[in-house]
Amino acid sequence: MAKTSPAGDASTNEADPITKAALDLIQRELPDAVVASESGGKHPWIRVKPESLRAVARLVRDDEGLAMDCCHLVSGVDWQADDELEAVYHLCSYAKKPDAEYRKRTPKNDPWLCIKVRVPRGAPDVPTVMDIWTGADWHERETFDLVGIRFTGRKELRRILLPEDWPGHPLRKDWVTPATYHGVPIVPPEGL
Amino acid sequence: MPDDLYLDPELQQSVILTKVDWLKDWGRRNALWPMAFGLACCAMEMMATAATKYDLDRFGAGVFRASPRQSDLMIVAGTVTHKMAPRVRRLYDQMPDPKYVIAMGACTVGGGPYVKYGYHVVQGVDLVVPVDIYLPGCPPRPEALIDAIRKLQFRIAERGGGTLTQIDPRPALASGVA
Amino acid sequence: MRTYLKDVWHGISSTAKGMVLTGRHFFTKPTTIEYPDPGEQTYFSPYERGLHEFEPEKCIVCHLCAKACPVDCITIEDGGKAADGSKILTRYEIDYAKCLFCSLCIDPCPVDCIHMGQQYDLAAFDREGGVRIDFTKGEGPWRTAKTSADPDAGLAPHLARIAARKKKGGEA
Amino acid sequence: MSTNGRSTALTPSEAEPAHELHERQLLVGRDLRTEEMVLNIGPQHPATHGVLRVVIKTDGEIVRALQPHVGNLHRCAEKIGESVPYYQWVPYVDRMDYLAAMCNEHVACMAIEQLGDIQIPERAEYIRVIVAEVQRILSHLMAIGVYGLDLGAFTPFLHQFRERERGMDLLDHISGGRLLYHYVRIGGVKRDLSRDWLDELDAFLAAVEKRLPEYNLLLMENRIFQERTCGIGVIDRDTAVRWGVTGPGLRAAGVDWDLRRDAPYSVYDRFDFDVPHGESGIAGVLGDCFQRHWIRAKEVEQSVRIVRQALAQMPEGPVMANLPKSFRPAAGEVYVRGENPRGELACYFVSEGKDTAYRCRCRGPSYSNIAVITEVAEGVLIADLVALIGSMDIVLGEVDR
Repeated sequence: MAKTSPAGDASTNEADPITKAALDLIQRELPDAVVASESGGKHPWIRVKPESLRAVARLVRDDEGLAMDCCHLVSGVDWQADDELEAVYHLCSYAKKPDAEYRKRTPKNDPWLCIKVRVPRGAPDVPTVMDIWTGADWHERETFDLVGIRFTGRKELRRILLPEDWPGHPLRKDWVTPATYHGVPIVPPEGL
Repeated sequence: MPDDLYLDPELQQSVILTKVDWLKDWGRRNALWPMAFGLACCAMEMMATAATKYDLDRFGAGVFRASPRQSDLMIVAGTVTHKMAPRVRRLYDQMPDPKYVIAMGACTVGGGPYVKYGYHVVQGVDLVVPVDIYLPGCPPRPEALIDAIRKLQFRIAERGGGTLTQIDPRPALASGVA
Repeated sequence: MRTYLKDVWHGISSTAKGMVLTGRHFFTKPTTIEYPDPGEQTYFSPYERGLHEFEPEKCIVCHLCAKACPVDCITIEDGGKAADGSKILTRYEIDYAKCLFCSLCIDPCPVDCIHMGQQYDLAAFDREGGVRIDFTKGEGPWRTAKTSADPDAGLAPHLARIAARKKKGGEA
Repeated sequence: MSTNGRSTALTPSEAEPAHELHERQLLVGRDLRTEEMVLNIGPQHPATHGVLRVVIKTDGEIVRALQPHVGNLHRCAEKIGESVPYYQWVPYVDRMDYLAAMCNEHVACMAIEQLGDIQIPERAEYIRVIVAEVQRILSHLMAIGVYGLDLGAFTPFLHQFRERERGMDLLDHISGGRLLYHYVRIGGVKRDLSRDWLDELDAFLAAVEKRLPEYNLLLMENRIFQERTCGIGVIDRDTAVRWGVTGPGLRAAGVDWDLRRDAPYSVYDRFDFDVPHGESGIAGVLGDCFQRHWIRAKEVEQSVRIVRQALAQMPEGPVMANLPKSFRPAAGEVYVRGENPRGELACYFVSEGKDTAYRCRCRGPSYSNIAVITEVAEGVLIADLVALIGSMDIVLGEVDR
């Protein structure tokens, strides 16, 4: 019987073949790049060192078997308790189509690869991958805008969604909403 | 109040000018030209109102103009954000008098669903421009928009003189956005 | 030259075909509904999410609807306890400048005293008087027929429409 | 029209001493360079489909560089997702891509269910597919009609609204809202479909099938439309993949990829349907505006097919799973993507075991789809830029979220 929901098989803790292949590849080519990883479950991921991010990115893009040719999403997570910021890259491949076998075997059903990078909150510098996947450009700008991760080595890192003079990065957990912006109240005035 | 500048109040009350005023109001209320100014979800309902099933042209308000200089009704359809607010104000300023504003949808009436956590949403478009008609709903049905336009037409007819109702601005308006 | 003439002919003929298609609509029934006319009613869903309907006598002041609201647009106040121990409702106000008509407040109500109604013409000249509605005071459209309490009540015109369409032989 | 042109070359160029040069030489030396001009289009301009602001550098009629400015509709959906409980966030998902509210809800609820290990009833899955495909039909009808409007054809816009209104009435009937539905809930759908509704759905599908050739006659077979779209705004395969373009834009570039078929979620693996992708057999070239439009028209046909099959296969049963009173998914992460009318919507949730998400991130497909025009628009005419932006069929609510 086909799965009624992707969550259906989440209990089987078999390793995701794509994450496993990527992990093997990275450990073979760049032995000290991987910090931590999880290859099974609902959301397998690989955490690499910030300084080796670009090398890892090139590796998974240019590898024949993985061919991660698209950076689907870049997100930023503020781990306030650890005093760290995390950049999360979800990559996918349009060149390699998953076969039916893949879908049967894996719990997550969808052939993407997740790479994470953690940087300290005080110096949130992550090297850019914009020249590796052009599509990461706007996602990096948005992550800078809302979470405040600074992507280094790219052309212009400007706010994209919020106005240029917006105070702070709203998706940081310690961000306090200012009362007004240019005279217009942000928090609802009393009696509204 | 451009009329008051040129016309003596006593003169305005004379019979002929009343008739002229009536004619002027009649023209104004039956030929409201809205500005094609869609911001968000409500714009889709505004388009639906202008389209086949509801046909806003029946009320003389279906001529959507792309330029603020040719329109006298601004239907603010959708969320006004802090980034957009100065532009809304500028577009309003570019419209010729007399001009009317309908705040369509909960977001423009008072921040709507984004009032609590939406840090980037202006809590009501009346902080930016004076509003004649408030139309809550998320989004309001096309019938509701037609209803709002009819209420505006009644108001124009009832007020006479054809000038924009002077609306008390909310505090932030005084400090000015644009 | 030959290609040019061919292009011109193609342009004229394809436009003419479209014109014929549009022209055919001169002879079909109009799609437009004459909305404010009482004779032509628009279609409303039996579950229409319009202005709320509230039955103050049923309400037990449990605040569950206010908690379910994502934007806190419901304000409930009670004026102490009645003789039988139940709370007296003094104010039940919904701020339609915030309400997103998501109907999340309907689901948790234990006594089914709040429903979504079919009133939609909420346009008002000022925000304070028109947009905020205290359901415990006055007589308003929210006290009319309990349309949403009976889900099939609004279905009749819809069924009539389907029947009429079927009689005509399919497509409207 | 808030076009506000001004010259960029404010400082005079190094003027050569004219008297030293022969008159003819003077002309040659200047190379007849026309002055570049910076032109601002939007955010109010109707051809930008909402509040997109585009700043272009033009050389006469030709666009030399382009920079879209987004964020005029940033409504903080992610912040709200981290502030309110999961079930209260679902209505906000509707408002991201307001032309495809059902599809948004479907993907978002799927992500939340996967996070909380909720198994939903089979009938609910079928209902979700049906409403999502009806929504796809409506969204594509709107895209087809509005694209005609962009290119100066008003008639298709009015024609498609006839079918669109019927479809909106359909979804209105089950959900109570015309545009934003809040019908798909966590754990299933709000209410079951009635027999009469299914009859009405049949009539609607028949109407769409009957009318679709008419729209194609009005637009795609029209010579003027072809002249305006064929070969314009070509996004080739490499560019599309590099920029993360998804949906009709990706398929028009020749990539045979559809999440519903290649990584099926929900019950899409039980239906038989084709994925239209760019071909050389039809008018236009691979990845141009015409093919993107053509793919939308084709996808409407396929959606009708899917809905028919889903109706035939739909089992009886409950439509809502039994949910715990307070929904607190275990700590963990989830990344779910689904095929929306405009491309791949993805939701990334990080949970820490509370009833609100620790991090809630959404990838609106239009965000990447509009980013690509910075590269593609170089060298097109200004009039074609309108055709290009229109063919991407962006929704700004989703770009800015």
